[in-house]
Amino acid sequence: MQIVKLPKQNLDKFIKSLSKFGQIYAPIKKDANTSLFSKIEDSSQIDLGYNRTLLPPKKYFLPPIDTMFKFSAEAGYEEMEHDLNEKSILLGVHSCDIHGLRILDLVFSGRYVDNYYFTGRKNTSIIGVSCIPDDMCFCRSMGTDFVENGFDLFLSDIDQSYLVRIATSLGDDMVRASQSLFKEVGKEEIEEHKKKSNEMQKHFKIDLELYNLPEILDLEYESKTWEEIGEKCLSCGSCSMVCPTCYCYDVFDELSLDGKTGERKRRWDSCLFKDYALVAGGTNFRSERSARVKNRYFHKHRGFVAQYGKPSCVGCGRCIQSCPAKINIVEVITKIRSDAYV
Amino acid sequence: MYNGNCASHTDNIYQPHLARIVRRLPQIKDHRLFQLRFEDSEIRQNFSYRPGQFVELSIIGTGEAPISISSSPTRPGVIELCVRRIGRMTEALFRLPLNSLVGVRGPYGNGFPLEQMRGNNLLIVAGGLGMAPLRSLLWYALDNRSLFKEVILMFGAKVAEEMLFKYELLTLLDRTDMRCLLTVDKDEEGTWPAQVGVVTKLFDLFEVDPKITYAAVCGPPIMYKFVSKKLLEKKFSKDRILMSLERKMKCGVGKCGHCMIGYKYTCIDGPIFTYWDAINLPEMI
Amino acid sequence: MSKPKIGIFGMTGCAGEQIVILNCEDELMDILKVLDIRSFHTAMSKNDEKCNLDIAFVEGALVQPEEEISLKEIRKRSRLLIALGTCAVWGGVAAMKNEVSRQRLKDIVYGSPGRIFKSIPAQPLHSFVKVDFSISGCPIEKEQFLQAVASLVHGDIPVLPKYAVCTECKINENTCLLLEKSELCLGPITVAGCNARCANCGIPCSGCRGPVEEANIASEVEILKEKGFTLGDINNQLRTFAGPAEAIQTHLAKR
Amino acid sequence: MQKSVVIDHLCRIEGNGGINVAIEDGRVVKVEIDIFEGARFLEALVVGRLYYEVPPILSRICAICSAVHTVTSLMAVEDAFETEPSAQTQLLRELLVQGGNIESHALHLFCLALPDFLGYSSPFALAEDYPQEVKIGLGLKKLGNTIQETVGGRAVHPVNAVLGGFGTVPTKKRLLELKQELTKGLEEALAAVESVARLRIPDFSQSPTLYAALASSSEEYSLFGDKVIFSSGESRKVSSYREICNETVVPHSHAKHSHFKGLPFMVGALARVMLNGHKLDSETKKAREKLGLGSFTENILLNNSAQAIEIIYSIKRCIQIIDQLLKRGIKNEKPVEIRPKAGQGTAALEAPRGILYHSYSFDNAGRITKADVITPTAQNLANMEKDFRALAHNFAGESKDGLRVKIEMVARAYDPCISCSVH
Ligand SMILES: Cc1cc2nc3c(=O)[nH]c(=O)nc-3n(C[C@H](O)[C@H](O)[C@H](O)COP(=O)(O)OP(=O)(O)OC[C@H]3O[C@@H](n4cnc5c(N)ncnc54)[C@H](O)[C@@H]3O)c2cc1C
Ligand code: SF4
Ligand code: SF4
Ligand code: SF4
Repeated sequence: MQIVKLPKQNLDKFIKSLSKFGQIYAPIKKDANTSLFSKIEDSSQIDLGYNRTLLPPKKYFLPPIDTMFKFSAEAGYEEMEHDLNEKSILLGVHSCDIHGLRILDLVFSGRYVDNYYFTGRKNTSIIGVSCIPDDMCFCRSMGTDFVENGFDLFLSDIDQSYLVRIATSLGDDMVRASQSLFKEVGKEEIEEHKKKSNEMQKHFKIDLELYNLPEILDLEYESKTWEEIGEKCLSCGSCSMVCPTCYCYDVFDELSLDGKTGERKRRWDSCLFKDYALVAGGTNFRSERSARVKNRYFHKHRGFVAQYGKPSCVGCGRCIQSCPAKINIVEVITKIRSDAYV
Repeated sequence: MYNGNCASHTDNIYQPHLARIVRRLPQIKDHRLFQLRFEDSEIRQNFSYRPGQFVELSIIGTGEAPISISSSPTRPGVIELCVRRIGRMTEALFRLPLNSLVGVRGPYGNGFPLEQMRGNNLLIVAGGLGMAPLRSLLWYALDNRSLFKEVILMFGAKVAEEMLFKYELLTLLDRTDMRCLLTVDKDEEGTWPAQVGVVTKLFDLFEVDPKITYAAVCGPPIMYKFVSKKLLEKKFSKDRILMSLERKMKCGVGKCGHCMIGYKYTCIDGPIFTYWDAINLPEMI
Repeated sequence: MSKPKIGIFGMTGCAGEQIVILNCEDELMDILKVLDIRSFHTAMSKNDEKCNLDIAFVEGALVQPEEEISLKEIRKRSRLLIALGTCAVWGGVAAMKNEVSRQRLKDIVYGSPGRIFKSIPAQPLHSFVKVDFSISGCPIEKEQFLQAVASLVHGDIPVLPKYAVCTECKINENTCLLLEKSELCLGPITVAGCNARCANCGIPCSGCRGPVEEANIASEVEILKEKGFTLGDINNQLRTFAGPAEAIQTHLAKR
Repeated sequence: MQKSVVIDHLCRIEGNGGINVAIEDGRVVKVEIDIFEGARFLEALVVGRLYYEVPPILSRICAICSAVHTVTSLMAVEDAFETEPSAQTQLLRELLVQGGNIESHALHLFCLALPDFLGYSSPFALAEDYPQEVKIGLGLKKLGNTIQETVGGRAVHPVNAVLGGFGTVPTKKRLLELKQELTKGLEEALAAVESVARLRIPDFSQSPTLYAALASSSEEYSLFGDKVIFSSGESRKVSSYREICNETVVPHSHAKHSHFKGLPFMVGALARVMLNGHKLDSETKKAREKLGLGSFTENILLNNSAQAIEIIYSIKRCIQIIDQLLKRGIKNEKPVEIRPKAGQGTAALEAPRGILYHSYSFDNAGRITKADVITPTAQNLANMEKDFRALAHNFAGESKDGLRVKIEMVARAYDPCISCSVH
């Protein structure tokens, strides 16, 4: 991989130069407690030192509500027009979120390819940025604290500059387009980068032990712990909304007043919702809240592993931060693990 | 930028194709058989499926839901769906007049593993609406009679008025190349031409070699329990018991998450599962 | 297909739902194209009080015995009865002190006895008649009403989201008032559909749409107590809009 | 000979009420507005609640004028705790209230009263023959709602207006857009005045009327004010609202009646134009002349014309407020802090239908111990009965149906809001 250096004083110029490559989306601070990815009109809004955004980048590829078709009684379902050439740049994505997107890629590809997801995905370049974990991050445990591909450029903060890894030819074009802003990387910078990477380790406050986890989840399928969590859970869905790898959606037809035309839409759903597994006639395959909570963990750390060989959790800590009931994935899994080995 | 190797712009997997309701055949109360014909001749000709697969059926303006294909691929040109009126979409379907347009996409799901099943005996055990997907298999087997050894159908209803496809199935009683066991729990008028009594009793009426037999089971959730018990008693191995399962579905193509059981999607890994899968996955039956 | 015959009726409330219907300024003419409005006292003087209706939209809670009679009459002549607004669905603000005797309340407000009128604790429609569908909200959201009308015209029972306000709040990327600001937010147990109006403004959800199905009141109360709210104040907030709701009654009945 | 006119359920007004009039040998023996709207006892329900819980609950008194209920309630609480919100907050609150005024007047004038004058039974029937008029009316109504949405966060029962300020202040961009819409709306409103001026407004309800309205110290027409002035020349401070209204419980109605010094009085758009009309700007004054309100009148049916005048006034005032806000530079301020203490607070505002009073007492912890709300419709009821009496007397010989139509028209002219009157 090619590596160059971007002195921080050149960052703004570089970002401005990027607009040639597409509309920029990047983290901004909404208020003291909240950062979000947002369309950038003015590069001074961008805050690359952010902690975690409230919603992950999935919102751009699997929007909370998305129109799939227009329909009418006569013409049936007509696909919405998509601008296949509209290019975007998602700037300032953390390593865990890049992993999150790659997990969604798995889900939306395969035998059936979801074009709604991939149209945006293929037209968006990703520029990653390094970060400092806080007390809710456990990406190290999930092996997502570093990322080797899935981005075009990746900026690693080494105090005065960013070390820029160039992963794709598009990334290379971006750098070349403002060559003068970049410097060659010397030995010290490499050393500095290694030092920083090592320092990052010190910040982690929590760890999720993955060893043997799928098996433990099987063993503890009937654990009382699930019921305890079920008592606390509000089925509010916050955890699923903010999760970079939760992808469930609901589909519905929205009619116009004429009762004949309208739009077919999909919107984020959550397996924590009461009606998630409810079928016509009233059978609910997961009517108990405890069964639904369990399903979320089971799917991420057991089901997904069986299906794709890795868990669908990237340790971003969002669900920990946003659960009103303070249900904490690391604590839950740790508890389940201890249930298995009493 | 995404640089994986997923195929670039194939067709929209969610695109429903217009089909016309060309026949509506009332069955028992709240059940109807709908014959659909795709409007587009190319789709009509290319639409191939295997028994046990389903389609996503859209009522324009109401919504979409999965429905098993009830007809057999051996009889192309139209597809038949047997639908029970139970909720929004199905209500709307029952309201539609003949010749209305609906949306259909599919076929989806694995369907029955015909390649494996060939050359074996076929035991079809159906309960209620479970006959819908199994009817496809039944006619497939009867139309390709040489592909299977013995063909046995077991189907029960409370009373004659509640038996789906009654007239069609009664004609099979006379066939010599299969056994058609149709039972009703009660026959007060004494006019029922076939068996009377609970379905489980039918198991005593025949002997098959479980080693060369596949059982295909579909019915209401409670049925799986007792039928599988019977079959295990008859020494069926767990992977020769095939069951069609049902879960909530929104997409039919393994994306929306709803039909996930453990780590299998009912829509793409199923809906046909072996009994082994079923007991091995939590929540399955 | 002929236009469905409908009636819009009010029991006791602030008339918010009728006002929201009239607030569909851009859609009003389209509504008239698809609905045959036979009764709508707030807007029309020639009302057909007898005809059979396909749909009756009823807002307001019942606070006097006469209303039970008229509600039952409406039920009798309507194929579908749709409760509009939190008062009709859950009892609304009028039901927030149903445990206090009506006479006491009357004394406080009217002092010396005025017209002798009967008053009953405020109740939602479903306490008296079968309700086919409910659209809650204080007041209802225009979009939900229009969506519902479109579905009904098509012949379908409408579907509205059943999840909690938090879901919408998260989608709007609001800073969580409960977690980050320790405010008394009922978002986790309140049914969505308002697009988290309050939280979007930085105001905690007051629960004006009523509880979600299977509302986990106990957990919500625990969370709020931990934030320093007293049980009394939490209970007050819980009963402000949906006091008669079963989940809330069950919670209040505990000890 | 006995003749009685019974209107079971008065239509095209908000809420549930009827009218009974009986005439015996040409003599009016009974005039009663029978308000059978259910009582929710809201003033009793809030007792014991914390101060900040009160405004959103009492907003539910009425949907049409929820904005003005909210703002009056906020002001009464702040009065009790001697809290002064920022100038920006006060401007935004007024914007909200003016939006409510536009919405309510447009609804009443074009949808509920206009059908009367043109001989239709509903705005829907009217729309078939007069689509343009109804469209303009709906457009103005929407404008009022847009203002309320923008400032209050919701068109009915605003969520964004809280004690001490606003949850979120509208952006400059949004205000500029709003101003554009208002400018467009002003043109339409001025055009609408022409059509209202062409209406033949009958005059069959003349009876001596005492008008009351809020008066502010400013030189401009306003919906705010700290004293109440009467057409008799008298005035009282808002804080003596009990003396002004003298509320009494009457046997035939769930709503109380008001009398000032033993006389019924009228509040509302007509009262305001009569008492404060001289403060209107010259363009609005022209509209006033056109609509025949340049001089003193006791024809209550002209209340609708007064509403048309006020729509113009309110739109112009909104534009003015937005300009002021923009000139000052809109600041993202948080609500000022409230320090509860024991005490009493009262506030009054001109709601679309007239003066609205909210008055509360609090204990040390900021829990409300007593709440008193007097709504304009409640104040007007006695005056309405007086007008019906005069009408019945003057037209005692007319057929029942003729009488009924006239009575209904007068009732509707008041734009009564029955939910408000009972609450
Ligand atoms: C593989 C498969 C095959 C099926 N085959 C048939 C058949 O041949 N005939 C038949 O009558 N029914 C069949 N069903 C059941 C049928 O899908 C439901 O009865 C139907 O979805 C009810 O839709 P509704 O809109 O009327 O009900 P509602 O209760 O209004 O359901 C709303 C939505 O929820 C989902 N949903 C509800 N119930 C089910 C369910 N049981 N399974 C999956 N999704 C559901 C659908 O997306 C549906 O549109 C099958 C289900 C599956 C999974
Ligand atoms: S499960 Fe929680 S920690 Fe894991 S990826 Fe999702 S939101 Fe992040
Ligand atoms: S965020 Fe917490 S309370 Fe809400 S659904 Fe998720 S686990 Fe349950
Ligand atoms: S602010 Fe309220 S509604 Fe929003 S997420 Fe937090 S608890 Fe839920």
